[in-house]
Amino acid sequence: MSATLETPAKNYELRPKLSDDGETELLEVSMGPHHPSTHGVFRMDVVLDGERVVRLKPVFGYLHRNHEKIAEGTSYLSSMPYTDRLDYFCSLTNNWAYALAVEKLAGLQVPERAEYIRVITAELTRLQNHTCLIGFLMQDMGALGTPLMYAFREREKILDLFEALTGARMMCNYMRFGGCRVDLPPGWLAAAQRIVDEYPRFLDEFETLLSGNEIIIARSQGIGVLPRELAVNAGITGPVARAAGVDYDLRKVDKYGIYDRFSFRVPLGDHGDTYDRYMIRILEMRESLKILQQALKDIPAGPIIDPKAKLRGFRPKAGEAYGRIEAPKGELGFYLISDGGPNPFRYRVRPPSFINLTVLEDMCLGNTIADAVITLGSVDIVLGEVDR
Amino acid sequence: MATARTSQDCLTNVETLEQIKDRITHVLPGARLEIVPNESPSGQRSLLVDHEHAGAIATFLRDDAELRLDYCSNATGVDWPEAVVKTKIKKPVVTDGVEKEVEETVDALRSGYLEAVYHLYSVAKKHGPVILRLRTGNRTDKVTLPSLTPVWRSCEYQEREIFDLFGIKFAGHPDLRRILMWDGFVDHPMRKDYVEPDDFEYEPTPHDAVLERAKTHYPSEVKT
Amino acid sequence: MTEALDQIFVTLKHWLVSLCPAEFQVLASIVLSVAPILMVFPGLFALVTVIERKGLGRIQNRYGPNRVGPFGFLQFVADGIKALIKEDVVPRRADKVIHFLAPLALVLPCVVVYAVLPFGRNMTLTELDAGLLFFFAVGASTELAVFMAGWSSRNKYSLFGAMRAIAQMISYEIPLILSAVSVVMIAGSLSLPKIVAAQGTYGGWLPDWFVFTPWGLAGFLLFMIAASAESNRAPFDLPEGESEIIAGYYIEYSGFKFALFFLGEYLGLFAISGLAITLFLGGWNAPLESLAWIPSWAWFFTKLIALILLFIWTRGTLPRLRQDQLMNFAWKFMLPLTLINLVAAALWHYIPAGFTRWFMCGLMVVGPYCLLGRGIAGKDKTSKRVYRFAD
Amino acid sequence: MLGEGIIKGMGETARNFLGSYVSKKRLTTLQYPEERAPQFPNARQFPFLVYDGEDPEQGLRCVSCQICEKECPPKCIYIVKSKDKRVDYKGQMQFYPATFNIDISVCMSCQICVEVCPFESIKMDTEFELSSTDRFAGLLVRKPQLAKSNDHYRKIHPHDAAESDAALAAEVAKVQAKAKADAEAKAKAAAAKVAPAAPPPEATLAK
Repeated sequence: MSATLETPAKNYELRPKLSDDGETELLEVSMGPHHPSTHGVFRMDVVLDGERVVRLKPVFGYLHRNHEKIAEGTSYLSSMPYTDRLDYFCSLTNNWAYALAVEKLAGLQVPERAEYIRVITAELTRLQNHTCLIGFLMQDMGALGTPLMYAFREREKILDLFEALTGARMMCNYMRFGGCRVDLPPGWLAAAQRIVDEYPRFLDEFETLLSGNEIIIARSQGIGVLPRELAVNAGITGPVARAAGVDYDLRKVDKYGIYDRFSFRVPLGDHGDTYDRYMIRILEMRESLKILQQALKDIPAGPIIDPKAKLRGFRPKAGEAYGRIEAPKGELGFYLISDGGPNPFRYRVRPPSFINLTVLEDMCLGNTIADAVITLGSVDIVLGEVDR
Repeated sequence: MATARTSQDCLTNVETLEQIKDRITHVLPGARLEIVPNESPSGQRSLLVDHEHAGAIATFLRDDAELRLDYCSNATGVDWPEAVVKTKIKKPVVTDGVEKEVEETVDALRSGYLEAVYHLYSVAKKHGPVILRLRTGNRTDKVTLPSLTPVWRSCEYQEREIFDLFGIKFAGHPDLRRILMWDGFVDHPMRKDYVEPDDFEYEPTPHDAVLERAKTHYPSEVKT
Repeated sequence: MTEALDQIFVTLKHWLVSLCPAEFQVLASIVLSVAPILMVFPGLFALVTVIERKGLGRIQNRYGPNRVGPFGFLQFVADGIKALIKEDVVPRRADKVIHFLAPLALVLPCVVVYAVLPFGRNMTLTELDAGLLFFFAVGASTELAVFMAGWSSRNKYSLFGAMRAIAQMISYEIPLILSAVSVVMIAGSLSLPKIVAAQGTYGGWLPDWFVFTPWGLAGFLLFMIAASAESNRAPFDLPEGESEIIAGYYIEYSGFKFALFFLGEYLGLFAISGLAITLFLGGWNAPLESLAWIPSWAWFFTKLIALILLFIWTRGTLPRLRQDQLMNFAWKFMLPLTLINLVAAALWHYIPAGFTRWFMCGLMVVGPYCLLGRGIAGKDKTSKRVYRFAD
Repeated sequence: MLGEGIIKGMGETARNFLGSYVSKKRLTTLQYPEERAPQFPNARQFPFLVYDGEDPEQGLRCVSCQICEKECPPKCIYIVKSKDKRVDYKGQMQFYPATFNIDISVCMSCQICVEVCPFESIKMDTEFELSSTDRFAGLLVRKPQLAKSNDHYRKIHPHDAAESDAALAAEVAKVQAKAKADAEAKAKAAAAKVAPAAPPPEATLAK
């Protein structure tokens, strides 16, 4: 284990001072909380030598509303709409992670059709999250909104699907313990199939615009490098870890839900830089489309919720459970302790973007301030989830 | 316990929690370990670890060739306040000359403590979780636990969060500061006995307790 | 008729001047020459802001502004009113005098450079013999204004922006001027009307514009790249760097001062586009002899709008470079290429017309471009990355 | 060669620029006040209380059981139970809400209240233009504003309304059957309480 892993963070008390050669003065800049590219109310306390980053401390908590405390004071069901607001881009995967944890805790079975619906909605969520993230990343690189608008254009279509199914575009609040809330409306599968069929063409267009662009290559290759060992040790998950070459996808490892029924591959990067993180997301979207094609073809008829599941007066037996899924941003886990009451005794969210921020400083040191911005963009954080 | 690997809940492909415990006590003879049962259908039992050997046990779990628990997924705190625990005990009672087993609930006072829980997985071997627990002496002054950040870097922010929200101090943490609450904040909001200040939410809502509090706190500004 | 239409503004001015008493005729002539510029180009600025927003909108599959006036073309009025009635915030610890002067100091040179641009036949405000030199000399003084803004705001971001702007503008000034020098070599004059006149003939199926020669095309492209860097347009808008340093040197400006910065920036853009037209695109000359009946000033403005659309198009497509890459690009790519381009222009001058001239000159341009391009991109980066999959 | 990717990208944006004039599919913007997106049948915005018949006060289905108040995640519902009872749609004596307020500034449109309601009495509306200039009083929606007729529900959610009507009809039938059985068992020929007109079992789908 290298020394950097043993003593991760530098002493916080370091103040801006003359740099080692004693000639230039270090400049401390507070980037955020209202900075256009910090993706919400996030602050980076950066010390710069010229434009090079010498120290970078993420500061957050501006959006902290103590979701966990609120959840401990209310019933299991009432926390479900709050999970929408964790990672507000991917409310359906948040729902799923929470539902999964509660199902483990209470031993509920999910009917087959509901599992298929969950996979379809989760993969659609992954599609729109990755698309938008790439748009935001390009926005951080200064592409003036064009890729972002294309991403939003496609996302609108997926959000239309979500609205038709769940009644809301972003705060879906759709999954329930032991299944889903409502069945698919008529024509929904056909609409989803249409979007899935059209998506590869959009991805091709997107790649023509971005993947080969010399400026993007120059800006992102070799920037924000995350070594594989550090990624594992620091608990980095999701596309960020896979771009660093960590073969760890919970859809393959845990095979939660019915993911063992679908054939798809896990793309891995070798460099762990910003470009890899971008490309891994593109490739993941293509794999998601494969899953969607299979799921849309195979979805059976049947009930959508476990008949044992209770909406009112749900009291799981005392005990604890940790359930996790592969959310678009990484491993999203819920840790629940029940004392037999109607409220969880302990409710904990393991947010991927929060833990992925651990290595932000390591990735940014030595790069310029402009690189720090795109490195942050490529980590894909959502402050609703970081601060909770 | 069956070692059969289900799709979701497995410990490791090779060992049960008892075997892991035996291996640890074999390698670290002084270590005091205890398996914490879990009644829920998830069946995720955990390993209670003592303070002195926590670092060594963690390093062993990470570096052992069989286990390779190189990835600490989740680290969190739990607050167990002082509480009366009802336990059912079967007791022989002689009634009418016949001895019968009668269940009786016994109230026991559980002293309060804080707990840090670590969920460990292996990226290399793709198994898990092995759950570690560390308990503090009480909830007031003996709240120091050894930090596992030197072993798993992913605990860095999570232990800071536990410190912030529960008030467990982690000895050996490189940068133990508040992370979600602001620096001037004094209490630990995730503790069960935390009382929110009466002005914590300025925006009053009709029919809310907040409104009443706000009226006393900001009499001139609150209408309705 | 054609002649009259072409010279309509010139005759109009002469007629108006002749109405004045003799002692005021010089003054009237000056006013009547300056006032149209002061009206037309800010007007064009207003129009271009709308066109840019609509164009970018369409590129991004949006409508763009379409509410104020017909097709949203009065959006600039709303924007102007908004800018005027906005609170003018000056940071408490800013250097107030310089903070106030900076936007003015930016706009002034941007207006002054129009003095030497030929907008049409006989439509040059002052026919300086060293007009090109004047243009570059005055145009370069905007850098001072940018630094004044950045420094006086007393903000770390604005300081960053100012430092970036200075580094970038000074670096790109050199390729800008050097690529223009090749034109001077061929035309043999620093006077802009004479450069236009040198492109005024028609031979073969292409007009004799400098852009239709190998060195001219290369020079034009280099000039345009340098010009977009000079005027802080994407992909060289680092001094503003909205996602990194928020708005760079004008972060602390609000209301009308901010609008003035915008105005200055766009006036600079029009001026430099006008210069590119004059140097490479035949100035106010028509592209075909048969189209020469369309007035010369109309051709100038058509070309100007076309170039502006090109700028908008690039802005809608490209992300931003990084500071060190920007400097590398200027010094390691642009500068050598412009120097080689000078040699190419010299060859063009000395080799008699024919295929050999085209071939030699083209080789002089394309060869170094490929070599330097590979150098600047880096060998490992030109190869496409391959990704592996876990099962 | 250097610049190839940039040229391709420029081509792509040009295609989108022209495409936005040609194909309506590329242009996803709606000109909001004039154009409106079609409402999806599942759309949910803000809850309302369903009443049967003509009188919003008498026909209110809510029996003030306060389950929604307890389950509401942000606790935006405020109910005061009535002191007296009155006859409900099933013909039984029930409490009714003396006060039923929802704080719209707190409500997050999650639909939990609808799901937990055992009496089919609170449903989600699709009205979304709910802004108000009065920050406190204007954002507190009271019972008269909340009460909307079942016809309205049938109009906005025809499918769900049909289901809920059927469920209610079944329940009413059950109650009536039980009452009848009771009456027969006790052999009392007294005039049975006439239940108020039950809602029609089949909803007329007004689209």
